[in-house]
Amino acid sequence: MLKEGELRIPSGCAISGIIDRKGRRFSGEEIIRSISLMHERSNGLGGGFAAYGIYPQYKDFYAFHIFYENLNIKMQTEDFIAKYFDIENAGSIPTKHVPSITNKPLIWRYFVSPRIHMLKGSFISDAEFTSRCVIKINKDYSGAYVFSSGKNMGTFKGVGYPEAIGEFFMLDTYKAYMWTAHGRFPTNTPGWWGGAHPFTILDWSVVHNGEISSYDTNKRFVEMYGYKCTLQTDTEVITYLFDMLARKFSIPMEKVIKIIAAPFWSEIEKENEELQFELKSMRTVYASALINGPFSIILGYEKGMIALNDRIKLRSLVAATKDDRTYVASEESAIRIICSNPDKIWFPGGGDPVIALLEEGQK
Amino acid sequence: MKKVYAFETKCLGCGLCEVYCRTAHSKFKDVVKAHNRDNVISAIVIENIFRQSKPISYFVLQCRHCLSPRCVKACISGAMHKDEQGIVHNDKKRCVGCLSCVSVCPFGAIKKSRDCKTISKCDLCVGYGEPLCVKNCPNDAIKLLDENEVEVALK
Amino acid sequence: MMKYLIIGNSAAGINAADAIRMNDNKGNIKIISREKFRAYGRPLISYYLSGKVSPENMYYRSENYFKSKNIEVLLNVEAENIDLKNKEVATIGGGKIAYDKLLIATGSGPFIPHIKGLDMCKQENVFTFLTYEDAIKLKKKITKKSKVIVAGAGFIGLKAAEGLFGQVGSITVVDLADRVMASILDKQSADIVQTHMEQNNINFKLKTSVCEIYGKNNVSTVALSNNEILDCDILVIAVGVRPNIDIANTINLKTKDGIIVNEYMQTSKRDVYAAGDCVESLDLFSGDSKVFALWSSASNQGEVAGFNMASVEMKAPMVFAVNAISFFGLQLISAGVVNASTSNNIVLDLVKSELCRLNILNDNLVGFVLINCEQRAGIYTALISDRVKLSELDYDITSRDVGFSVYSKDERTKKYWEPCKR
Amino acid sequence: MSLSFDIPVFEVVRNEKRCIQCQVCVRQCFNSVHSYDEDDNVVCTDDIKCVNCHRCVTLCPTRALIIKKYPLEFRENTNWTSNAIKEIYKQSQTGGVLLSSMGNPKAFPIYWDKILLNASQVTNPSIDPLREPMETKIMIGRKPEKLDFDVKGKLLTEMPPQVELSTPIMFSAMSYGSISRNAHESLARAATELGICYNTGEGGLNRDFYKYGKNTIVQVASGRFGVHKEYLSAGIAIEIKIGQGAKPGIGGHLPGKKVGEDVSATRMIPVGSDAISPAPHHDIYSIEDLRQLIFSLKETTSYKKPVFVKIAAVHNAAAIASGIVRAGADAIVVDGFRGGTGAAPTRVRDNVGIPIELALAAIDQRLVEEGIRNQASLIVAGSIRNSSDIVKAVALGADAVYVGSAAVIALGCHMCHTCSTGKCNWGIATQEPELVKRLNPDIMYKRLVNLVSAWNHEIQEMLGGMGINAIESLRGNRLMLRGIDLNEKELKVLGIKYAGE
Repeated sequence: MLKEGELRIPSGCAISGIIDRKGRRFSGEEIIRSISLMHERSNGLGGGFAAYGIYPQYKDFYAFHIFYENLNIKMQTEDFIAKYFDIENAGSIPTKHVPSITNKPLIWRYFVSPRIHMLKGSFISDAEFTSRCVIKINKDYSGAYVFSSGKNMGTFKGVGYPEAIGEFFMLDTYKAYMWTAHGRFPTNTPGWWGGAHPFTILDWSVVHNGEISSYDTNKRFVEMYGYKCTLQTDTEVITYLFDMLARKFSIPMEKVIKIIAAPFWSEIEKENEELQFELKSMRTVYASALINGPFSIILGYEKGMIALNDRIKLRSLVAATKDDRTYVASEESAIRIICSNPDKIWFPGGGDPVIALLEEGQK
Repeated sequence: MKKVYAFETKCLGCGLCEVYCRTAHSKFKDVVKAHNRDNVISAIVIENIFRQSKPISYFVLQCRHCLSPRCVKACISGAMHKDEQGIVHNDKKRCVGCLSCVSVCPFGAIKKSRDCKTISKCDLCVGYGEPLCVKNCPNDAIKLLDENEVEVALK
Repeated sequence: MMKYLIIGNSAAGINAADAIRMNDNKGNIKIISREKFRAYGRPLISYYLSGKVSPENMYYRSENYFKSKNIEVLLNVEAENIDLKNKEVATIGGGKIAYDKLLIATGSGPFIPHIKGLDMCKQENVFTFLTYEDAIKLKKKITKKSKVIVAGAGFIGLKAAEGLFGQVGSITVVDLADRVMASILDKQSADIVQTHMEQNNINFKLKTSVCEIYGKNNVSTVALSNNEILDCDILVIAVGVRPNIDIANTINLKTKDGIIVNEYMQTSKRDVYAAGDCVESLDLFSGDSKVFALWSSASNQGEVAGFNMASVEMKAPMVFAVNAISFFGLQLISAGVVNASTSNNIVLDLVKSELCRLNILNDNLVGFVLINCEQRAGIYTALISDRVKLSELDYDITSRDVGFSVYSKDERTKKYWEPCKR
Repeated sequence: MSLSFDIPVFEVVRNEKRCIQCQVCVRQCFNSVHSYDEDDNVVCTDDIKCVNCHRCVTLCPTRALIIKKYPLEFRENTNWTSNAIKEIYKQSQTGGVLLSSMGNPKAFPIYWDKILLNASQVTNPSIDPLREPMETKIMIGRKPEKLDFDVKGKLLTEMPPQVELSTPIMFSAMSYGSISRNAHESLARAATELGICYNTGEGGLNRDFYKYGKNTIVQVASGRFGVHKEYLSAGIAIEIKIGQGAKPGIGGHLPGKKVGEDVSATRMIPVGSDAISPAPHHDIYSIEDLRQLIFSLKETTSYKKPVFVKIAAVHNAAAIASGIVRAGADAIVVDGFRGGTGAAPTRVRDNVGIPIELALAAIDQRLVEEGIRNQASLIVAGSIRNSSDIVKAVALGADAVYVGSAAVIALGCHMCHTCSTGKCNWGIATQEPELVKRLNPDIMYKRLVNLVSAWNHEIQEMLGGMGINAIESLRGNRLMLRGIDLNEKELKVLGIKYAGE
């Protein structure tokens, strides 16, 4: 059977996210409770979490989380990493035995920074350099897979129900100001750890529920700009799109949203001339970045969290606020179980983002 | 009043209007029978417009239903008459085929019947709905228009 | 409310009544007729004679037509004289009918030549052929063996001959002229007509005339001026018509052969109009005033008179003869000048008895004769009546069969599209 | 030559029982196949003149006519087919190059028919275009590498000119001269009503049609007929025609007899003179020359008009296309070997060029690999027959398609392949006033509108089925395609998987 990345597998999902906009950190216990409530939305073939603010002591290093299939590939990959990065710290990620979790790969963590001389003479940023290296490993080092590469954040995922994955990685011991989670319902998969969600590149993480119908169009587009969609998953390409548009092209996030869930032409025509021209230009130039088909996503990045539905809201998404916290989830109950009395709860419209960012100076 | 108008720039001279005119006015409603078993003739004249003996254009001509029809004045039997709506009719029962109407029609739009006992002219297919020449013209060259539509068409 | 009185119940009178009603839907309109029949198509009498038209189809208007138009028709009423001062018409029998506007549309009657031995009052087998009554009487009298002499090879004489065909023993048409219908046909055309009629057993004695009639109460033989003696069971006198102007003479209207009218059909007396066969009209070509006995021009004049009587000004067009006739399936249309020395264009096909003769004078078509090729005759007629300059047409009318396409594109478009008032 | 070996190709069968001698066929056949015999009151036929255009059959009011293949056979021979023999008869009689019209009729594979589309089931919903918005609008033109915004979020990048199409369909280049004025008018009016574009072809643009400029693409071809500053500015875009799918490497020839006064004025050549377009542009012998022409045209029109470059689909089309993008074209047009023509040498039409499906896939792939696919639009042409062809083309990577043959078929073309004779009985490929009249633009433009609207509906249905509500999300979305009856190599070139994979 082909594994994730060798074929494209459609899947349904549950997603959930919590952020404390003041930057106060809290353990993974709440997010596990939230995602586990939506047990029926996943089928045990994938679960995962992204946590922001968990490595304050290493906040200036890129934290690589890597799955290895064997020691041999681990050695090869580490050679590569050592060549291009200074490794501040390395070790296996602590896990706990959970009966339902089987077939686990080697799971390693490295805190690294790009070697300065490698950057010299090239006009690329350290982030771009790091991103290229991550893509290279994932593309060329068969059996190794970097599944998290941001700073002061980490992704934890695997094959299993999300609550089991959370227990396996002992997420109750981590403290983050923002958590996102994903429970997966693939229709057909051998269950490869790398294929679980969230998908991340640098500090961009995406959890996604849906099956986008524009996948190949989006993929071909990002691949023109140096990305390589090794997983063939929606989440991967969505993450790359955000990374490319927001980081690489420096497009303001609110514009990125208007590209990814572009307004209909008929709506654009209702706007004033200047805005019309801007929206038209964005749709024209980034036509291939429009994500089509059903999706609800939670994008996490250093600044916070953005939840977004497709233009005609073909997937459920609920949002709520309580004090300094913002919650988003596939189902209202998944919010209420951890926040029984929100200040506000609403159903974002298709293409209307829920933007919950850290308040100024809280990073 | 609505009349049939033919557009010279559109007319192909194909003759289908005549075929359907004959059929409309035959006791047989089938095209083949109307032609092979009935000697009714069409009320349409198709003219060629020549340039150096080559037809370059065509137009069809039907009774114009004049305001003051000469044919009615000339009719010796009272068969030709103008009705309340302004449609000029020929009452075949009373027509004797003397061709007085033919002799004065300035459009040459009245034809004698094959047996010379009566004449044939456009009755706007009153009673058949849309005139069949209009309905069957393959190029929309024939139209049923009222005065206002004529104004529009001429612009 | 206006009182309109019309003397005469044929083409001119009825068209006048229609025109009055079109313009005055309240006025009182009366038509008086000395005939006992409802208005009928006078030229239909030969069709009646032959049996091609049944009595019920003789009528020019349907039975309830006049009622529906609120026009009163008085049959068997003959005007005797007119009181111009009191605006009254006295009728035979002592009636008086008041009018505000009077139309004299008395038509024409037969011209009876002086023939030795002719006594129309006594001789029961001598007929004229102008009225329905004439036709009914004639039809009653004929037998399968009758030897019929028709005096006059004009329109009426020939139609009478055709009407009698097949119902009598023999028919002989006598005329002083060298050809049939001399007034409207040239020799060549006349010969085609004559030949065609001869093929249908009509005999012709031309360049001669009936000069004596034998038989007191019944004509038995006639003598021709060429000394021929012919047996005769029926004699039809059809040598011509003349306007009925007796009533006009009672009030001293200006007359010549017919009543003189202006282009509004007004006579020399106030509020008295005249129209139809009883008036003189202006000849389109010569401008001369003369009598035209033409159904369509009577209708036209009646209409013009009607308009003017109803105080809507309208002018009568100048007149030229247009005749459409058929004999035994030979279709003939003749118009305008056919005999004058004009430039003629003749297309002749003797096998099919087809003839197309166009008489062109200067740049105008002035007359034509069409035999068996009359389909677009009206276009020629229009070229004559509109005095169209032939050089301005799209093609030479002598070069091919004429069509509406003869007009230049602009002219054609104008005629076709402009709300047509012709 | 006294003896002709000509054999009728078609047989006209007249049902005498149904023929009413109305002579509609006689009057309508410009090839004089039908004639009326007055003596016997019958309508006769001369089979050898029949081109099977169906005009008579269509207009016959009693359905008395059928056109059949002429039953005369040669002895069976799979190598020396009757066509091969007849062509030799013809060439040995005339000594000339064989000419043909319309597109390549040979039995080469039609890849559109070997590609199948996807639809959503369960895991994601299909979208009902009757209930939900379904966008088919696209923008043709050069796209900047990226958009820049200032700190306040205001757009800084200047946008190159774009052609906005309500649906990704345009009418192919067909010159006034090769097609009639009425055909041209129908295309122009339909394009205007539909919010798409038609293309002047290389015959210039009659001033009467300048009013349709917003929906007109003006072509500049090797003959440069009718090209002047006003013309270039009259349309919404300019197309440089390098090649044509039906006759790659060959110029064009409009016979003098088709150059009447109007055509002459429009083309700026004398009445009655042959209009010969050279095989190459004599100012383009290489890619850098093309760049110069592109930029002279842009200069002339103040950089307000996108410049398209049209090439025939030939073996190394991908590399050429890459060069064209780099030369500054706003859009590349690729015309496949089945593309139609008014007249082309038969051998060229039938043997030169490659299928558009393969060329398109190769070009799109190449441009993606080079990272320049988003810079220019890609338009394909060459026998797009229906809406599913369009959907497949877009999924293979096209931005839009040109339809030529389909458009003329909508106008009444019955594919008799005799455009070059100028005797088109349907008033399309002719300049005979009597024939031109037969194409009534009032009727025919509506047929074009109907066709494109119908296709647009079908495109929307198929998009919805795939769970897509904007056509740009289909472009290059080859995952939506699967091949059938294709070998490994073909699948590889097309960049698609086999059905079931």
